[in-house]
Amino acid sequence: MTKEVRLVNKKGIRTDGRKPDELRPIKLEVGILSNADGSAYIEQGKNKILAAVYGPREVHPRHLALPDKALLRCRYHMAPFSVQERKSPAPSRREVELSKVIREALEPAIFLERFPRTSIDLFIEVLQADGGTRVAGITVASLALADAGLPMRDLVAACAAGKADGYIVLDLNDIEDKEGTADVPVAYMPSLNAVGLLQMDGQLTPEEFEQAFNLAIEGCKRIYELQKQALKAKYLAIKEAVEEAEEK
Amino acid sequence: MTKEVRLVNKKGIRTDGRKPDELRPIKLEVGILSNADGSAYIEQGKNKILAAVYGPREVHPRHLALPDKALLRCRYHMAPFSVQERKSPAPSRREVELSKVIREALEPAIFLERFPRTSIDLFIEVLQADGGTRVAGITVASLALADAGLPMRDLVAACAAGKADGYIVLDLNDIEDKEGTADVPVAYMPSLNAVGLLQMDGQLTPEEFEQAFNLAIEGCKRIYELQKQALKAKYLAIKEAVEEAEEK
Amino acid sequence: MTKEVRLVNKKGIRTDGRKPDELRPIKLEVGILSNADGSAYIEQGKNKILAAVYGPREVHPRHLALPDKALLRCRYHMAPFSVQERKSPAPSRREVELSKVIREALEPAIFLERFPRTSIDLFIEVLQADGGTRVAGITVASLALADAGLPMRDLVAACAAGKADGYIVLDLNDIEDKEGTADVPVAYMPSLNAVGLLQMDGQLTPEEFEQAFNLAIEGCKRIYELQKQALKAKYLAIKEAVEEAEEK
Amino acid sequence: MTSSTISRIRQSQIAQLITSGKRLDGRGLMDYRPIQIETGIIEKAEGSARVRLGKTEVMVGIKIEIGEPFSDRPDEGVLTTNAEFVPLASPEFEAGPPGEDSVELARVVDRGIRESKAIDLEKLCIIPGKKVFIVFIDIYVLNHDGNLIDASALAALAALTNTKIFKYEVKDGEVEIKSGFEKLPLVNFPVAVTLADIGGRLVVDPWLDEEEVMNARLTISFDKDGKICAMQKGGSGTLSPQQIIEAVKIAKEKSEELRRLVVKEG
Amino acid sequence: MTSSTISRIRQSQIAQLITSGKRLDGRGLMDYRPIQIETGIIEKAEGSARVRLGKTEVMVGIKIEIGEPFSDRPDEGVLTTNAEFVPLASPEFEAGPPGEDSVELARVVDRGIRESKAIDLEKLCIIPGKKVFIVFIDIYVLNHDGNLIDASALAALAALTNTKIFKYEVKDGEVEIKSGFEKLPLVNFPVAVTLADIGGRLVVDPWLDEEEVMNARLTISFDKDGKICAMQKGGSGTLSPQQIIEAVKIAKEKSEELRRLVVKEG
Amino acid sequence: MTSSTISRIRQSQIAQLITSGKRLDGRGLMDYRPIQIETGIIEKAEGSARVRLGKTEVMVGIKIEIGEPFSDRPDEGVLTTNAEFVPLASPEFEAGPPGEDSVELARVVDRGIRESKAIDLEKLCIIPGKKVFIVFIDIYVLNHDGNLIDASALAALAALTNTKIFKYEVKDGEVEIKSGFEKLPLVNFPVAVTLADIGGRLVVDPWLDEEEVMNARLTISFDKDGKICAMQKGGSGTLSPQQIIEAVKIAKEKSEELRRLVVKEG
Repeated sequence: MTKEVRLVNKKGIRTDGRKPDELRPIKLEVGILSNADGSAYIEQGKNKILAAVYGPREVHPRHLALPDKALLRCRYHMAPFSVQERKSPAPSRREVELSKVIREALEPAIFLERFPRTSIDLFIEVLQADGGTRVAGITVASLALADAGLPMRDLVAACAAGKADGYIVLDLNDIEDKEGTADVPVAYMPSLNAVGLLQMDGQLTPEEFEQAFNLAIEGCKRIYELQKQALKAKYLAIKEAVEEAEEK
Repeated sequence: MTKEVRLVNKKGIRTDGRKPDELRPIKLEVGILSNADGSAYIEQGKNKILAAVYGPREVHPRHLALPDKALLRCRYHMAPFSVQERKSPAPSRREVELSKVIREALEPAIFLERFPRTSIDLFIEVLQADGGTRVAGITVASLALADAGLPMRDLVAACAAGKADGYIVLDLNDIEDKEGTADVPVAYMPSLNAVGLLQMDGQLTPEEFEQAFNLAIEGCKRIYELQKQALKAKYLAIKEAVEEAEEK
Repeated sequence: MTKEVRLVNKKGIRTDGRKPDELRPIKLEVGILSNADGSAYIEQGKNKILAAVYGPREVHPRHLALPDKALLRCRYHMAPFSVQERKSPAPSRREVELSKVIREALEPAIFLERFPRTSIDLFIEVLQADGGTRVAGITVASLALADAGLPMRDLVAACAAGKADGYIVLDLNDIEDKEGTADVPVAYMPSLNAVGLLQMDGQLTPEEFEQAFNLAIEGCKRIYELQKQALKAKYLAIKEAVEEAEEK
Repeated sequence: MTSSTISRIRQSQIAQLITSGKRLDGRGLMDYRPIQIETGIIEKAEGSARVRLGKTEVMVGIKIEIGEPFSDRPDEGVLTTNAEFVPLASPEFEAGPPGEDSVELARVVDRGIRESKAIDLEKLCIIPGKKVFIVFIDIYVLNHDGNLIDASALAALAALTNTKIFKYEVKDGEVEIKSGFEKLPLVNFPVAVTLADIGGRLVVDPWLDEEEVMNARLTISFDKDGKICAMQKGGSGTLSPQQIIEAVKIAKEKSEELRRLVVKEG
Repeated sequence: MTSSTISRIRQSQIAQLITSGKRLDGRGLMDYRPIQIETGIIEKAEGSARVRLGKTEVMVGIKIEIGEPFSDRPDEGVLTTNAEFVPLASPEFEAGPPGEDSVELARVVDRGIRESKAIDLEKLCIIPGKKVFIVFIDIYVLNHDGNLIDASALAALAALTNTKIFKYEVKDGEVEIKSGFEKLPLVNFPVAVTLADIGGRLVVDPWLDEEEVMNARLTISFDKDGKICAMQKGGSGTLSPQQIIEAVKIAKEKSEELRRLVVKEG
Repeated sequence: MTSSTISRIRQSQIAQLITSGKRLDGRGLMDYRPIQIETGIIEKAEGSARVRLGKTEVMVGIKIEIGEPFSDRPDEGVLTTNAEFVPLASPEFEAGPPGEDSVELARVVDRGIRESKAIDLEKLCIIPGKKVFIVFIDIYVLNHDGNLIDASALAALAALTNTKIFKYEVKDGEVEIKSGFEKLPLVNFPVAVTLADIGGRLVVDPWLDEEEVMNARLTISFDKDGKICAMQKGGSGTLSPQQIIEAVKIAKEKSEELRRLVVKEG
């Protein structure tokens, strides 16, 4: 925040042309890796993120197995070339923390108790980072879990809101994340009205926080619709493929 | 030893006002951490050291368990803020060596054969270091082992002696340790007349060594008395607490 | 290759006096370490390399054991003082790769299927490196395996050829390795006509490669004879020792 | 911390009591355990404090060294926060590199200090782009009985209020240490308040047994002006939006109580 | 990769088919799987490419940074190649430091580029002995279905053709970044071709199931002038000298096909 | 080393013999095993030696490099000692980072050299505060049959007597290597003597089987003037004060014998 950067202009338009409450363009694809049990891909702004799920499968090492439910493990990881300055492939403290909070956001969505003594391993790979990778990572991971056929209480949609140049804005991009006043990432299950991830950094009055939080929830709801579309598109494609095959 | 530092003045008085054969002030407390099975705290000069014992308990990983006795493990560790220049929390080679020799000093004091297939885990945390942390660490660890209710052949008392400015001196402080001629740390079980730790660095003739060694043994004996007092004080306090409770 | 270094002179003689198709002097010794189940030592030029074999023995950790054959493990390692600039003792990526290709060169020579659920651990220590340590390492490791009494399909002989100053040369030394045009290390089992290691770096036309490869095979055959002599010498020595013992 | 070290019976007892507005240790739902703060206990550290929160005990030591600034912040000092779960503090802690819980603890405490701009980092610049002060905040957990975040944040703040920096002079591009000390330029006072949802009700300052029962926790850090500077939801359960808004209100009030324990003119 | 994830029956089926000149997936013995190459997909990287070889999918990102040269090569840039087997690519991959397979992959790809002198490293020198460009080639395996070496070498070459370096000026011994970019000085185009011996017969581009059955593999890298610049035998079996000579001939021809996919005037 | 690799019967046999003044391998209680010392065997190292002590075999290589001094000793060279228990030396050794036994070995050998001021470190200063020689002593255990400390200390001393440093010139603050070598400034000759208490009796130079039976060991290093410069008790038993005083007397005498094997004018 050493240099003055103008994030929202006089007309209320952000650096990438969006209005304060507007999401970035989002592209979702489901089932794109052949080895994983479930997989999905998201582009949100310039974020490009892959998620893959293996499991339920045998736990290694075995002593980690839980008697009454599946062990959910999560690795959020950034490719060395995903950011401006090359990132060492070894996990950073930031990646360790995000792996934990992402796992805690997704865990309540899965019926883990149906798969005791197994592990469900979730891998999120950020191929390009553009602000908001943790929430985009949850959005895409949720689709990968669904693609793996895991029974879920709800899809988890995630989105950040925050404050930049005095405006409460939705879905912060890279520069808004770095130069803005505050960032509030949220993960939400709309049909359960339940928040699984909530973090904040920056400075907000309680009133501003409430505004930003409500806007983030609104963003989650919009993303939730996109998630459902993406799953439908995948299953329509499968259905068509099966029908075509049957016709032959 | 690049600069000339005067460690003992013409009147035979050391930098901290002690005579050559005088111990630093020592404060001992037993049973001060609620989670550990046994714990103790020592202040010796500006040394501030905590010791805690967990066990006898199940060994992890299991293949380390011994069929005929308890496995004693020991970790001597310095807090990053315990020394002038911040110490990395990763164990240094010095800490690895000291953990070994401290374990070997304490092992002969415990009836390990009474707890086969278990582990006894001893943790020594140096919160502030002021010369002689390994011996103060043994002194306090011995109390923590006793506080854990482990059956012991004897308490282990430990003390260093050495040479500074031509004098054989007891219980070297930080500057005497660094700028003195020699340091002889000793751990001793008085009622068994047995030495469990002995190291030396510096330069001493065999005659000087004998003097310093005997002085260190003498120091151990004095510390042994303080250890016994500290244990008594603890158990008196418990007794009083119990009696008070009964009176109510 | 920044400086011009003359590797072969006008008379076709190399920096160490050899002709292009000449091996360096080779000294082989078998059975020189008392703890190992098998061991051997090679000097080839200034290379000085020890190999030792432990096994077949119980596998640690146990889950690595194979149900149908022995697990061959191999560690190629350089002593810190073996090269011009001190090498850190931690394994480098080069050492990791060489450990793998050396293992893959030796694996087909051993009847591993006779020792299911065991491990055979092979350690190669380069005490001094002078070009061609991987092939000399295979040559000496093969003797150590034989010395351990392991049943083998054939001895593995290894040798490099390459190109320097336009000549196809055999058994490159350190400077030829670094300043030459190409290096082709080969491991070969003569009686099976089978190549177990083949690598190449540098630049060679397919015709040059064929020449170099054939020369390397020729080198392997000569080294194979030396290996057999070394084993015979060892067993003659044992025989004599036994006979002497019997005479007494 | 995932292993249930307390019995199922005790767990349901804790939860049931809370639904009727009580806690097993006798506290009210909105009460902190007794808090004891000592500062300046490690003379060799530039700053230090020990906080006892019930049986939870945390020490923080501050070390100041001279080092290089980050290339994108050439005229600012560097703040680095580390947490060690030393194994004497709990049967669950193991020696070794920091696990995810201690990384999270360090980062949440760090975030509160950093985002509230508690330390005036520009005043820690010695030679722009070359030499700055590095402030090491080392959190040392000595006994773990729950709510490490609040105890650590409080100990960090207390240690920072107590931190001194050696005086220096720059001569020909070299830094010369002089005798004497100055106070660390501490300009804000962030405090963390953690609430747990147990059986649908919020409680502040969960102790260890409550942490094993809780559904989720939410930590909210407030700065001296009543602004939120950091938040962190933890635990494998969820919170409702209503609970979150309520938690903010409670935490604001509690943060002022806590801050008064460390800073006189809070 | 040592565990047999496919059944014995399938294994012998694969091998038998090959002895009769056929492959389970319908390819001829000398056919590559379909290849798709995309470049420039990671805008934040100086160069990038994704290669799909059948179901095998590899991404390569190139990052360029300023650093110090090696002391024995003071006027050359530095090339460093790394491969990550990220665990989403295969049930066999695990998180953690690179294992021997990924180290081998990185080193074989690196060798092809280095020995063919593909990058004019002298042009990457900024201030001799002090500052040079470091080229990081990061191979990222996204889906492993066999023959990672050829896919990675191809992706690395495609990413390098696509790599730009920021312009700079040296003023008083300091490097100033200027706006605009130049192309990486790429002067050769190495391509790797891998053959496997299955049941005594050579096939190109083995897929994962074939890799489990194969006796050994041989990778041969050719530069644009038809010279061999790297070779690597892999696998726990052996090859005959005759097979090796034959493999060189096949690989030369195949390398030209592959190179044409990336470089127009191959 | 804790696992009993020799049978109980053999153990009691060893101990019983010693109480009657004999040893299983025929030595007297105060006899070392046969010692063989070779120096200069690694031409690429600045110094080297191999010591055979019975079947125990240790190699030491000395490397000299130019580096930075410690900030609190700006005008002294740096000494650094490392020990590798390479797995070919014993079925008990494992590859990986140094364990506590090899750390102890390195540190005890280092202490003898350092405390006797064997190397005149001030002569290894090139440019005060900037550049000094770093002396790497690498202990490489090749066959472990007991008493590694004495064998390693002897090999280190022999290697140091044999060490040469390249000549150099300082021009404009830069170090230029010149042709030719000088001897390392070695001014003292520390030697370590290890005694073991077995069944209450002291023996020198315990071999591996005796180490498994021994109660405790005591290593005493003497410098050339008969001063003690390092001591280290090892093992999980204890020694009596009387034994320690006796051990010092024995070790002094033995140290002179050992020193004569390396240094002529010991």
